[in-house]
Amino acid sequence: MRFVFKTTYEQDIRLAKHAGHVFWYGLLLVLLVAAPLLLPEYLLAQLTFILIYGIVGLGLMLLAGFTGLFSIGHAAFFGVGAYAQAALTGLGWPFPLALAAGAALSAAVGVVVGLPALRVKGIYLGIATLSFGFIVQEVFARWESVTGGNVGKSVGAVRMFGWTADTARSFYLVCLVLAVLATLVCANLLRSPTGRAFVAIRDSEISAQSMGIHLARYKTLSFAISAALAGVGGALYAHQIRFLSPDQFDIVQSIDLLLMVVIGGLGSLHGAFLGATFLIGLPQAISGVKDYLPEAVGQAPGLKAVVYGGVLVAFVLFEPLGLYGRWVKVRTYLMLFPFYRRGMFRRQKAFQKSERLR
Amino acid sequence: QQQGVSKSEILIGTIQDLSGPIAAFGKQARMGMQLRVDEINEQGGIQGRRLKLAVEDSAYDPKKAVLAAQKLVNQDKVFLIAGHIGTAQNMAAMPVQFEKNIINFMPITAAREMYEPLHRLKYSFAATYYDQIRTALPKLVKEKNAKKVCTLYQDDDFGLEVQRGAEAGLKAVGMDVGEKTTYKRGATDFSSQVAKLKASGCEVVVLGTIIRETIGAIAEARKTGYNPTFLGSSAAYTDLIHKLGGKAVDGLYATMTVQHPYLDEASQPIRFWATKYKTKFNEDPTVFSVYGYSIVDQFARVAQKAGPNLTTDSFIKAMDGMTFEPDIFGSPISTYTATKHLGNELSRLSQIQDGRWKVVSDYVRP
Amino acid sequence: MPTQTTDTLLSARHLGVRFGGVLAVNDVSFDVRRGEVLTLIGPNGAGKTTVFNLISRIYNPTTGSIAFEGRPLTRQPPHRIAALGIARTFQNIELFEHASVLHNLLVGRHTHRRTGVLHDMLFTRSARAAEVEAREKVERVIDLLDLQHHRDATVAGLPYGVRKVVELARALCTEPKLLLLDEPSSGLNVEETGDMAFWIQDIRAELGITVLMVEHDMSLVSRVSDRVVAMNQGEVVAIGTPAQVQRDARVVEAYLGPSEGVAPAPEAIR
Amino acid sequence: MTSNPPAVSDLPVLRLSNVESAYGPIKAIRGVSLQVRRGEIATVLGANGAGKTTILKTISGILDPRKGSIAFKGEDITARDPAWIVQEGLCHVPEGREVFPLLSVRDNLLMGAYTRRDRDGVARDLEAVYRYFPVLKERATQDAGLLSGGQQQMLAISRALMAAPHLILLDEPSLGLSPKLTREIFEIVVRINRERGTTLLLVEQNANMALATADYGYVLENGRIVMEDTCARLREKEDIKEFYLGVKEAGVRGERRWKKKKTWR
Amino acid sequence: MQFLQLFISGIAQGCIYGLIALGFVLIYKATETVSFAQGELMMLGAFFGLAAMGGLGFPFWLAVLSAIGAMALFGLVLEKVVIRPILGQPAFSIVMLTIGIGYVARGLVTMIPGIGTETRTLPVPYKDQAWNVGGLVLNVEQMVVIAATALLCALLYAVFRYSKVGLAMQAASQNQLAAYYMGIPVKRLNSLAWALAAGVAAIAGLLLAPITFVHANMGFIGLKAFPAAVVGGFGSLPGAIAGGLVIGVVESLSGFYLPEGFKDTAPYIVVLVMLVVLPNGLFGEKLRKKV
Ligand SMILES: Nc1ncnc2c1ncn2[C@@H]1O[C@H](COP(=O)(O)OP(=O)(O)OP(=O)(O)O)[C@@H](O)[C@H]1O
Ligand SMILES: Nc1ncnc2c1ncn2[C@@H]1O[C@H](COP(=O)(O)OP(=O)(O)OP(=O)(O)O)[C@@H](O)[C@H]1O
Ligand SMILES: [Mg+2]
Ligand SMILES: [Mg+2]
Repeated sequence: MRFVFKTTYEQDIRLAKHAGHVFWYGLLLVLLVAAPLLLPEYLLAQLTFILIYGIVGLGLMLLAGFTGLFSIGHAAFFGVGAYAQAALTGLGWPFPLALAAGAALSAAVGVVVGLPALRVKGIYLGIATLSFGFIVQEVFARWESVTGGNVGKSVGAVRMFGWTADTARSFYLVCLVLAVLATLVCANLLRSPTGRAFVAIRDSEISAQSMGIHLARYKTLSFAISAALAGVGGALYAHQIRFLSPDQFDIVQSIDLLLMVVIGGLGSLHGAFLGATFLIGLPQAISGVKDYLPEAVGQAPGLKAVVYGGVLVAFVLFEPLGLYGRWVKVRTYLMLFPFYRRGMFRRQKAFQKSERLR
Repeated sequence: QQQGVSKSEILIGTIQDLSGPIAAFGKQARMGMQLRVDEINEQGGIQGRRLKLAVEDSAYDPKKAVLAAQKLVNQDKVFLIAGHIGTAQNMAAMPVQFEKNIINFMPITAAREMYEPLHRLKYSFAATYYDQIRTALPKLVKEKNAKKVCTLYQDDDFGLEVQRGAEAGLKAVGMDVGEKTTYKRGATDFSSQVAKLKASGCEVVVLGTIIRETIGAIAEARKTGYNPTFLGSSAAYTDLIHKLGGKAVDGLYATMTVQHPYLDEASQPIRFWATKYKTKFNEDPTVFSVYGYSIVDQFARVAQKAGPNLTTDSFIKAMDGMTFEPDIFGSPISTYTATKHLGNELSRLSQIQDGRWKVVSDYVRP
Repeated sequence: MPTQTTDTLLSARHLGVRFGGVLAVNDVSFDVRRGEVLTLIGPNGAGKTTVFNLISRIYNPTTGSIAFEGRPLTRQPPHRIAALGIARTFQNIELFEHASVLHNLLVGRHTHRRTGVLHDMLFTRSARAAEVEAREKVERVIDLLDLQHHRDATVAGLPYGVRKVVELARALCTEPKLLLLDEPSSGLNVEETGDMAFWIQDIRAELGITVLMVEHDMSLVSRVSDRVVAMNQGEVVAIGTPAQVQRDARVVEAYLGPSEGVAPAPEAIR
Repeated sequence: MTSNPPAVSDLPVLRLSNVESAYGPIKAIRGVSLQVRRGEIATVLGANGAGKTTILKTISGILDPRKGSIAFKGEDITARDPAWIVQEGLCHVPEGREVFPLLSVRDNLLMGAYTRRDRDGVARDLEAVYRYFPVLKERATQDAGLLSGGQQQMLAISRALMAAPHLILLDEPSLGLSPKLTREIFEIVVRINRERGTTLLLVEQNANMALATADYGYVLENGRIVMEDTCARLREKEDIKEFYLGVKEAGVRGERRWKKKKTWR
Repeated sequence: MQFLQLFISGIAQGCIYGLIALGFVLIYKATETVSFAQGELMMLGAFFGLAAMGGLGFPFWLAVLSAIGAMALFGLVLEKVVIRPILGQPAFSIVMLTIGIGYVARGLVTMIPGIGTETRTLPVPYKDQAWNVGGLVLNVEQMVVIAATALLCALLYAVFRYSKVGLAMQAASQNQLAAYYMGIPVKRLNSLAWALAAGVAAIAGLLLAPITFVHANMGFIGLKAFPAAVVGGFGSLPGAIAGGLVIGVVESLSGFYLPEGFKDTAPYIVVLVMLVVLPNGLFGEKLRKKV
């Protein structure tokens, strides 16, 4: 184990807790910046998707992982961001302006969706967000003058101040910058009173309230920030995929997003990106190996669903803390190395308690 | 150096739905394509090159379609993408392809965007849903002497195409759509839609429906004692309709471009083909098998014509000026020129009679 | 014992609340004077916790009113109570289970936050300064209550007694004027109860915080409280010094039981 | 009360040998061995976090021990399914009440008798419990989650009585009860022990009461048993007097208090 | 007349939602988790029925019974293999697990060659029959659904309200730890709950088969049953039916009287309105934590 000798409060507050952090995150950033030179175009496109979904994941992580509010309608915010971007850039707005407007619009929608969250919890909130998702999707399909309805809508490349990011490489860099910014914003939130208020609400509403936390305001805020990040992700998605149609923002998308943060590891920012890597990477990995499988299995329809569901089940069964949890264990093992004791991470018997009373 | 073409091999890609809502169709299209690929290779390939098919699964999700296209184009480096299923999926994948000068060859969707606006890399084979209904509806209206025509369509791009076709067709004979009703994909209850149609007294109902919804809507109508003439598009032209719908769906009309390959079909070549398919895959063929089969077949003919130096440009050159004669499945002549990238806009009418599809009209000239 | 001022910090007038058929609190009136330790005692189900819940606005009173520093509390939303200067602990311990002790205490600083969300997002200089200050304050409370050892432990794994102290610490972090303690010594052994008594005295004497508590341990009650309010079946039956109340026949009857009502254990009286 | 001990046989109903339990990497008890003889009331004393609750949880199967074994009525019950252990006749009144919040008080009590088949016996015990705690009868149809803290504690104890077990593990039964009820609870404990011959293992912060009620006591510190003896003798020991019964010299205290003040400044 | 006919259609459709919602509520009451796999269990039940009638040539009633039996067994195995190991984890884990199970079930069925991607009908004896009562058309298929739903609801209600096992299930869902302390065989009851839920799902699948056909994606109708369960109040069995009826009728009427697009969103709008007006649904209990 690493012991950090603390001499000032600053040390508790800093994002990078020790020199190791600085080194590894620095290295990661250098690699990410260099990726356009190192990776073939196909992998770069995947990486771009990972960054985009990672941004959305950050938002959902904030909401579900830290505030404890589960949204089964996040595709709605994602879609609002995407369509806003499509519509506004279509009107000739520069990229940053359209992005900001889209994020703001998503946040506003988030506030509206957050309203039921003030009164209901748990499964009720889940269904409320799910319902909202359906309604928003219907709006996408019906508001033809803006969204192009079911016919769909094409989106151009990123354009700002005379510069156009029309290659995969330049667009990747745009996404990278935004992903880093989003991560920093979330990390900052979590080390400040706002983030702590979120966690407090997750653990005990009644005592959060008696500590002076305005439940309604912070829940709404959490929804708004989460939706705004989903909106930013949606805007980038719109540029990346270049064609929007309402069925891209359906319940399946919402569930995918939720699965992403669960598999990544609820309650950690790393989890958002790990989950995104998983969500984007798994289908590609399956199609990579399916040709080596026997015809009856490899070419069978439904294979992807089975693997996807199977992996999800395996995660819940064996690694409820998600990819990030697994990584923490590996890291601890390495750090403790010869002193690691078996059973240190053995799952204890756990006992469910009614969450209806919280 | 042309990607996807080597001394010994041509690699073509296709994107199908293998795990989503229309996995049944995707699978059949894939098998149809594979059947023709194997035949061609048995016969010595194209200009001495073997044909290889790379299949990706989109699960009917545009995002996955983009990823699949990126893989096919940038990783597997296919020569072109053929028979990609789904409108939104094609729309999302095409920019990826066009960036790398990769042709989108004969997607399995009858949307107008597959050849409009004109693009040198877009080719489409089938009459669009729009054209099918636009041409067939006036004929049927005249035949039945109908005063009022209504529509029931799926609330998405496909349904909308049918609806617009109906509007355009009626306009040509000076009529209007009487009542428009919609449903969401996967709906099971059509009581209020049918009630609406019944209340407005429509004699012909145009169905922008696929399979289960076609049957569900007709069955609901029959139960409530409402018996108008139903007209579906080629999306409803599958054997499942009469297999599942039973007696209720007798009398349903549908437009179609290729004939369903019944195993006991009267036409000998079709019967032979269907049996071959069944032997190979142990499944009955459907129109989607035929689509897949024909697409690869047409590709092979163009590639053959393009000569030994196969490139995107030489392929386009061969394609613009290509004429395909009617095949065993009874498709009409289709021609392609530099300014016309849709093979033909013709379709025929079929009707379910005694629990099976019967062709009841020749190609309807607009 | 520090001198008491007679000025009233909180006054409850004719409080009543009914849950269905149960009249949990009925016409309860009392004053809490600035700087005193006032204890509510009474048999189980007498309505003591309910009084706390009324003050912290978790329940709405059916009748009556509460004033804090002369202002009516009844119109304040629940989350404003902490900002007004009232902090509380819970009978059944309501901590943020999945967070560390430090984190729990930092949440206690919430009412003193000076930065907005935007500052937090960007972690501006002022947000950083506020954060450092919050941590200083929290560390002082940790020192006071001897929690250094558990500072970074997750609450979920702490023994019951330590959690009680963490709850007290969290309440102190809000720097309240009035501290509501619901059974602070339950689950503590004699020694720890002794510590608790010292802490309560310190809190009152050093920090000048007024304390209103519910407690069943009569030795602790006699040791720290200036006055005692005895309740039974939702009503106040006696108000007075600990010794007075313990001699009250109704209190002995309903609460203390026959044998102990005579006199508290000798060492409890200081 | 203890002047007239019941027929305690030397046969242990419960025997722990060298039991070690941990929460993840934290070892809570290390090598605890103890036994409870048939018909006796045993008690475990210890400071906060000493591991008392952990011992009880390990016995009733809620926690699997890392090492050691537990035998109940001569049978090995180490790491068995908790429900099975209860059916064998061992009932546990947990720390912190743990009632079924959305079931009525009556249904809660009936759930206590889940393992029993004799309807008459259950009805009789229900009446007995109502007699001990009349307020439970008053609130029979109310949701248990809405009871006051002390009322829930009464319910938790009564629920265990409804099971009519051979051995009851009591974790801090007096928690949150009024002085009067605290004494009554201990009277009930003794009565059950004397009248039904039920064996009890008691964990209690109120050491005065515990030592007055129980026959045999163990002292636990940091997860280890550091002392064991009959309660009569334990009460005489200086250490016990000072740390558990609160009989101490003012000097020690005063010093600590002064130290406290210093750290605050 | 028009209105009445629509109303009746709505009731019938609502019973379908209610029937599926019963499954949700059952699992919720007994384990306090929400099973997203209920629709897929239903689909499997229908396929079992199909296999029994088509493959084994059983007569209808025997096929129904064997499908229910097979599904109950399947529920037991499912619980044993994947749910038991994480018993006691937060409810959310199990929700995720059921989503995973749903994917796998749908995928596996799709993978079966020659069956998976097909759509089929279940040849029930009462197929395509309708009664004409005073100008109103009553669909026999739907009447059977209504009758079965009412019966099932009454049965389940009695189990949870009056039987010791039913009470114990609820106790275990509210506080598992305490349930263990009381000697309630939590694991066995959990198995029982899932077996019951799978059985109910099989019934729903078989009853729905004539209406929706049998195919791998037929479980998606469960998404409409969620609003039904919520409108009724998630923990309440009669609520599930009531909620289903509300959703069904609203859907049917709004499809006729409101502009296009409302039919499909009306149930969700109703849910949102409901959650604002009556956050605990029609029959849900008002819950409040006492501190
Ligand atoms: N929300 C509620 N609904 C119904 N009854 C309630 C509610 N809250 C409290 N009660 C009832 O009000 C009475 C007083 O409860 P309260 O918690 O105030 O008691 P208490 O004096 O704190 O007792 P204890 O010392 O046991 O904690 C109890 O009988 C309890 O059942
Ligand atoms: N769930 C848990 N996770 C991690 N550590 C735990 C957990 N529960 C208890 N511990 C640790 O185990 C040790 C023993 O705890 P236990 O609850 O048995 O003590 P106790 O003697 O019952 O204390 P108390 O008198 O406060 O009830 C403590 O140090 C505690 O920190
Ligand atoms: Mg209380
Ligand atoms: Mg304990």
